[in-house]
Amino acid sequence: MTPYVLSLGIDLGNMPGRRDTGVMETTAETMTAALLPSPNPVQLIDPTGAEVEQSGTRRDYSMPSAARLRATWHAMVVGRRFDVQATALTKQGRLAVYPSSRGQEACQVGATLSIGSGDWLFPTYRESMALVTRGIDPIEVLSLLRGDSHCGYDPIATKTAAQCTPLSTQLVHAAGAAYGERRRGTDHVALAFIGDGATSEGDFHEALNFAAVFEAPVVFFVQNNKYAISVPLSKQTKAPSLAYKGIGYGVPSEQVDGNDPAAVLAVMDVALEHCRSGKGPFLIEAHTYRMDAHTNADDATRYRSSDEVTAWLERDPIARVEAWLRARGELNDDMVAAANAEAEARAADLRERMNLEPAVDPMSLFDNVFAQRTPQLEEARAMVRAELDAEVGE
Amino acid sequence: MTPYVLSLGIDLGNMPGRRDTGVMETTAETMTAALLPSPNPVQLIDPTGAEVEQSGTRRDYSMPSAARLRATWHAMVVGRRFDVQATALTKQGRLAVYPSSRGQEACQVGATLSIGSGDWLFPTYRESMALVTRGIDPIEVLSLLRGDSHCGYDPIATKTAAQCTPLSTQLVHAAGAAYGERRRGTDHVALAFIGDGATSEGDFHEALNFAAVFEAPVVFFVQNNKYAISVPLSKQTKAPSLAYKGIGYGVPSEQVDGNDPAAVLAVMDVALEHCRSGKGPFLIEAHTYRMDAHTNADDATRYRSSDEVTAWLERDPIARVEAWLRARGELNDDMVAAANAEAEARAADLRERMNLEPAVDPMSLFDNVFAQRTPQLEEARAMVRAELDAEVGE
Amino acid sequence: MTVTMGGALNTALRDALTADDNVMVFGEDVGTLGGVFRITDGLTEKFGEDRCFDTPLAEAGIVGFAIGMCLTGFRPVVEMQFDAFAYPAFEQITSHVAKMRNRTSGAVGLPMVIRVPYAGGIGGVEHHCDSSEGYYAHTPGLKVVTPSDAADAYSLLREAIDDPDPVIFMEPKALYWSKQDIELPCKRPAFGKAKVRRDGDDVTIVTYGPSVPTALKAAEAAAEEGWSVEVIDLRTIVPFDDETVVQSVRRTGRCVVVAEAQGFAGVSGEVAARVTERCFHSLAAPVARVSGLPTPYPAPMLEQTYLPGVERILDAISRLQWDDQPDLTFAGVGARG
Amino acid sequence: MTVTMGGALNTALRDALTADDNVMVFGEDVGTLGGVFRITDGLTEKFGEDRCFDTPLAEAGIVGFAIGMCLTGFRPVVEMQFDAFAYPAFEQITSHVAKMRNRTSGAVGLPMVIRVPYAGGIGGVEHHCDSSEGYYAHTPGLKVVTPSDAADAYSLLREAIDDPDPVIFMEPKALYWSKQDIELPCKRPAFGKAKVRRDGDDVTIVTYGPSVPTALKAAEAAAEEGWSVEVIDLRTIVPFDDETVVQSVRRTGRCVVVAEAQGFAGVSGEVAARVTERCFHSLAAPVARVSGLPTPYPAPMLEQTYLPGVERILDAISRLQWDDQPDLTFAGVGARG
Ligand SMILES: Cc1ncc(C[n+]2csc(CCOP(=O)(O)OP(=O)(O)O)c2C)c(N)n1
Ligand SMILES: Cc1ncc(C[n+]2csc(CCOP(=O)(O)OP(=O)(O)O)c2C)c(N)n1
Ligand SMILES: [Mg+2]
Ligand SMILES: [Mg+2]
Repeated sequence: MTPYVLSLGIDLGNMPGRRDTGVMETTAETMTAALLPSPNPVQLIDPTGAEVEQSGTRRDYSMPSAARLRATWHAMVVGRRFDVQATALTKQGRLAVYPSSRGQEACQVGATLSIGSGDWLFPTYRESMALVTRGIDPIEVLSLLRGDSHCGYDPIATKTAAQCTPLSTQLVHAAGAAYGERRRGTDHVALAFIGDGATSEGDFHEALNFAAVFEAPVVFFVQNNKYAISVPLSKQTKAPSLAYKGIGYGVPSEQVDGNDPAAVLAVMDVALEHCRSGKGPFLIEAHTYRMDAHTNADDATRYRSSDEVTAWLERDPIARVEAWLRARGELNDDMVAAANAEAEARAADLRERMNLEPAVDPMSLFDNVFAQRTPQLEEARAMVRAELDAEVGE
Repeated sequence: MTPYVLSLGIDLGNMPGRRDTGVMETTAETMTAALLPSPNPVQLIDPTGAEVEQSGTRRDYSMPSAARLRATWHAMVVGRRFDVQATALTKQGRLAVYPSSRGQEACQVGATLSIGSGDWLFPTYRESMALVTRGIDPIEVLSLLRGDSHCGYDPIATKTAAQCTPLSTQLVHAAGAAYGERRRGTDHVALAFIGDGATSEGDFHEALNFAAVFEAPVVFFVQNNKYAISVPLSKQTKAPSLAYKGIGYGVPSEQVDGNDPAAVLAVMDVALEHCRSGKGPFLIEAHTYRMDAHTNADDATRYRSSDEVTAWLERDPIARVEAWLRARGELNDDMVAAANAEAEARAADLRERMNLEPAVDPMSLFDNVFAQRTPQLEEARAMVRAELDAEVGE
Repeated sequence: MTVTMGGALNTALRDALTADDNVMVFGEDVGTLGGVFRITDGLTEKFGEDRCFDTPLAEAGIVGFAIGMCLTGFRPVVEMQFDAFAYPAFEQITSHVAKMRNRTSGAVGLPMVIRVPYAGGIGGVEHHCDSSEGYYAHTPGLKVVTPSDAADAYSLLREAIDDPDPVIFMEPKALYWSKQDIELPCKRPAFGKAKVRRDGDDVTIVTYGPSVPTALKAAEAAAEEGWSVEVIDLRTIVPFDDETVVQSVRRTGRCVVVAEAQGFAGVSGEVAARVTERCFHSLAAPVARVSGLPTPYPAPMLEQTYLPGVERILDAISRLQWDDQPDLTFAGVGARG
Repeated sequence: MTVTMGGALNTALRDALTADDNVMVFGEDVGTLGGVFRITDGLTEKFGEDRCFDTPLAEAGIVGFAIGMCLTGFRPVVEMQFDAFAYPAFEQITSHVAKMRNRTSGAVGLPMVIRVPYAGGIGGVEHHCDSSEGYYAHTPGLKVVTPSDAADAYSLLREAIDDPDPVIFMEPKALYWSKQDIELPCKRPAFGKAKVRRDGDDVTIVTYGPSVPTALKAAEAAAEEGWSVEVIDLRTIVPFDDETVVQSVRRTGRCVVVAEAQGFAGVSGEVAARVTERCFHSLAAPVARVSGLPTPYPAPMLEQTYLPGVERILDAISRLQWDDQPDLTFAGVGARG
């Protein structure tokens, strides 16, 4: 590993010419350069669509190809339309609840498109858009939030864990799965999403430490959208920024403009390269903003001003790539119209399919508690069976 | 607070002349200078007793007065003798178990002597020596380990929490108590001890974050004695050193030679000054070594070499201050003899008192579950009462 | 005055904050937002950020911090946002909150309240509907309280805050919006006193929290079938009111325990066991249990099947060997799980 | 061959590591040291650091990491160093380990074992002696297993590791050094089968884990007083063997449940409730419970008073209404707590 871990070693002898504190001494520069994030968030395209000259970042980040940016733009357009559709479905009572990720498209789409189908994804409840981007059927993505099952897709087949509600618990799973991949000899990584608020949970700490100690290839991707429900980041932490948490685990870290898709892709590339080359985990903090309330059930006007929200409209992740692509002749009105049409068609398809009542079998309650039902489950099952039969009989 | 927290703020407008990432930008230098530890452990007196010229530390540390060092030396002599006596008592079956802190005298004594009686102390099972230094009757200190009660002293009267076994849980209590003091308007702080291994627990993370967010005056004092039972630090973390965890919470941190009593006092002074002036918590990592096994029940030869232990003998915290004091005419043979005699007398007194069987009343089982016994407790109590009466009757 | 349970809890917190400067309310989103269920609505506005405040998102931190504050004389009232989100604090609760007075031989009491919105019936997604009272009730050193109407909510919460010991205050979230006509402040019987919510002669239903309204509905329906059902609301699980329960069952001779939590090794088993120990010779049939199923709490669309409902309670009553049936067989009624 | 329970567990781990490359053993101090109870002694030496290794000191981390490894086909066997030190992992255990198969509609099984040395009787200081089986038994989705001799320890641990579902493997630490003459490998009845450890006609004692030897001693002593006592060792709490227990109690007509854990709302209440539900008309007296006291586990010098011992069991037997006593009163026997 890199030289900074040396300072942990127990020095058994006295080396001539230096102080003896029982600790192998090293220089601050080596450590901080390897681990600390850039002092300011990495940004490649600014809100107006202009390219940003790079200086002062701790690593080199390069502009993704126009083709890749276009593909990302396309997925963001589709993703946002999906998100808006899902919010609408809550109003029609077709979804129990929906946590929107509008405004976070660069993170959800950019990070997800950066990994391959052999890699693992560990989403939270907010990552519906990421899951759609990953190619999971939207109707399966929304199962949890519609209320017909806890998870609508197969996590093994999709290499995508069930959307996780207990905050930050999924990060430890990601560490374990990534370590499992390493032990299997693959170069697959795990991409684990987490929100700003959830970084306060103990499991965040334990996950970063386990991943670091076992050199598990995990990209910990913090979507710092500035709020944990109503609690602003300033009440969550006094850290210079969340990316400064990495050094405490010996995990290299970066902060990125989470509304700049180009920067997200570029930083993801560096992180993935780090992970795949066997160097352990990487921590990314993406500065972004949750444009909608926490969920449709939340009333965001209670804790933030509309001015604040409006200001973030100007940092829209889709608009800036669109501007960049157009300026370079990589996008035109026809292509935009086509993308919008596709997004619209997909939304319509989802709407239609969500209008059908899902089939949920009460008897399925007793399946999958264990691989085989215990006598106690059989007993309860028989009771419910009898109840249902009686109902039919009535 | 210090300027580094500014980067958390949500920037509502565009400031002219700088990039817009939605984050207030700042410089790396400001932050790292305020929060990171010195690149190498602070040391004022080296193992031979020579004074160390200071350079490269992030803050200024000054040599404590000779009088203070002599008092510290004295307490360390008494403390070590107590510790050796306690270990001996396990062999005589007078203690159920004893976790020695031999070798960690500079930490246990130095940190404890630095705080006042109005300040709080949060010890673990290993802090017996610290508690004796604090002035708690050794027999009360050993209650937990003798097995007559869970805690032999009054935590409120002594402002010393019960010795804590569930690792790192006490740090959160320290944050709460320190915040309580702040709310009461006092300048009392909390000194919370923790081991290297326990920094891996989630509660460590939550405690540092709570203390930072609520500006609670806690000195988190990590005794990095290189092992968590058998697990060496290299398997515990990949951090450059444990003090690098502070910046992730916005908590200024320092690492210190934990076998140098002068350095421990000097760093404690800076930490206490920081806390008392309302700036929130401070994290200290003291590099030291556990000379004995984890407890008397442990067999350290299973996981470490005697060479390693021997090397640390040369870094003895008592010997080096003694040398420093003698070289300056601040200590002579008579004073050493007197200190040893006092330590011996105290050990003899402890030995004698520990030879008496403690009185433990079985009926006390039912007291202090609640302030008042519930009917269920009364019922159980009546049963045990009847059993005891029957025994007497037999 | 018509008061919801949520409103009564809010008023109780207000009155407690007014009555004692040492009371502090904190937790996730309890400040500016007023809590996701609005139980702390307006408290920060009225009492200031010093008395009611948001914390970082970490439940062990919240509970541990409250413990520390008790050392300096405060009386913290903390909120866990949902039942399953109190589990990160489990070590702090079992190893410290429950044991502190005992392990310090009485020197350190922890006059704190941990409020836990619990149980289901509101169409919540997974991890938002656990009935976790059994974990706490099984832990010596914790008082476990759960109101089923607005008056009890007010009175028990005030008592919990005044209590010198830690109280796990379980709030049935499905009842937050339930209404009652009462005047506040009000004082109801103290901890350890169950309440007979309906008088009856043939069967005693012992229940608590979210299941009380269901049990009352079942009693109503049973009346139409000729059974006179007494309904006892425990109000506090710890301490437990043996006396009220035993007096009733000795008289009726039959008992059904109704609880939403899964049955195995929890509170409903305890009640069945206690009742039997104390009323054996008065019982005409074994105590029946109607509880949640021995499965994780299901997705919203299946919760009606999961929850112990009126039909299932009536069915249990009907099986109480009214005409000398033999022992129940394995496939029969009884605790599932 | 004379084998201690600790030795049998060690052999089971060895044999499992040999039989299946996907088995991995990890936890605090389980590698070089071989565990604080030496249950993993020599495994790292024999199988290498890849198969048996030390982790950072964080129990939620250990359990969560194991969950993740299951996703890639491994079968982790993790050690929690002591009962109370599994509590930091409580959220991972209840919200994920117990629920994963269910919440993924069967797609993700977690073939993992969480080994928990538990209960007291060894003079341990606070937090080292909790009987925590009730928390797990109350959580749907967890199998809860607890051997009481070396042969069962071996056989049940092998079965736990082979099981497709998560198993909480509770090891009575007071029995680690108990000896038995057996040949290993050995195969004992599968999960869900209790064992009659001693035949008897007058009373059935239902017990498990650390209390089995005590119950057998009590049965021996009772024989001298003329009572013929049957002793049933549950072996697995979940799944529960109703059949063996019910058959015995229907025959003997009397039952005492013995468990070291505090009685309130735990496993002993469940057993009493189940037995009564199923054997009501065969019972000559209410099922009695002899359990730990309703207090935190005490300091070592008081543990003999705390623990359910032979005398307390005999006393409970003597109160089983051998000559038609009236109902037990509040001050009488029964579950304390
Ligand atoms: C352990 C736990 N505690 C509390 C909650 C309730 N809760 C759900 S989302 C949320 C806020 C999370 O904020 P953040 O991590 O910033 O993610 P975001 O919702 O902004 O994406 C809270 C408190 C939970 N799900 N899990
Ligand atoms: C939550 C928890 N997990 C495990 C243990 C068991 N245990 C007691 S001491 C110890 C090692 C602690 O190491 P460290 O923090 O370095 O402190 P030291 O003993 O070296 O002073 C362990 C694992 C515990 N007490 N609490
Ligand atoms: Mg957020
Ligand atoms: Mg250590």
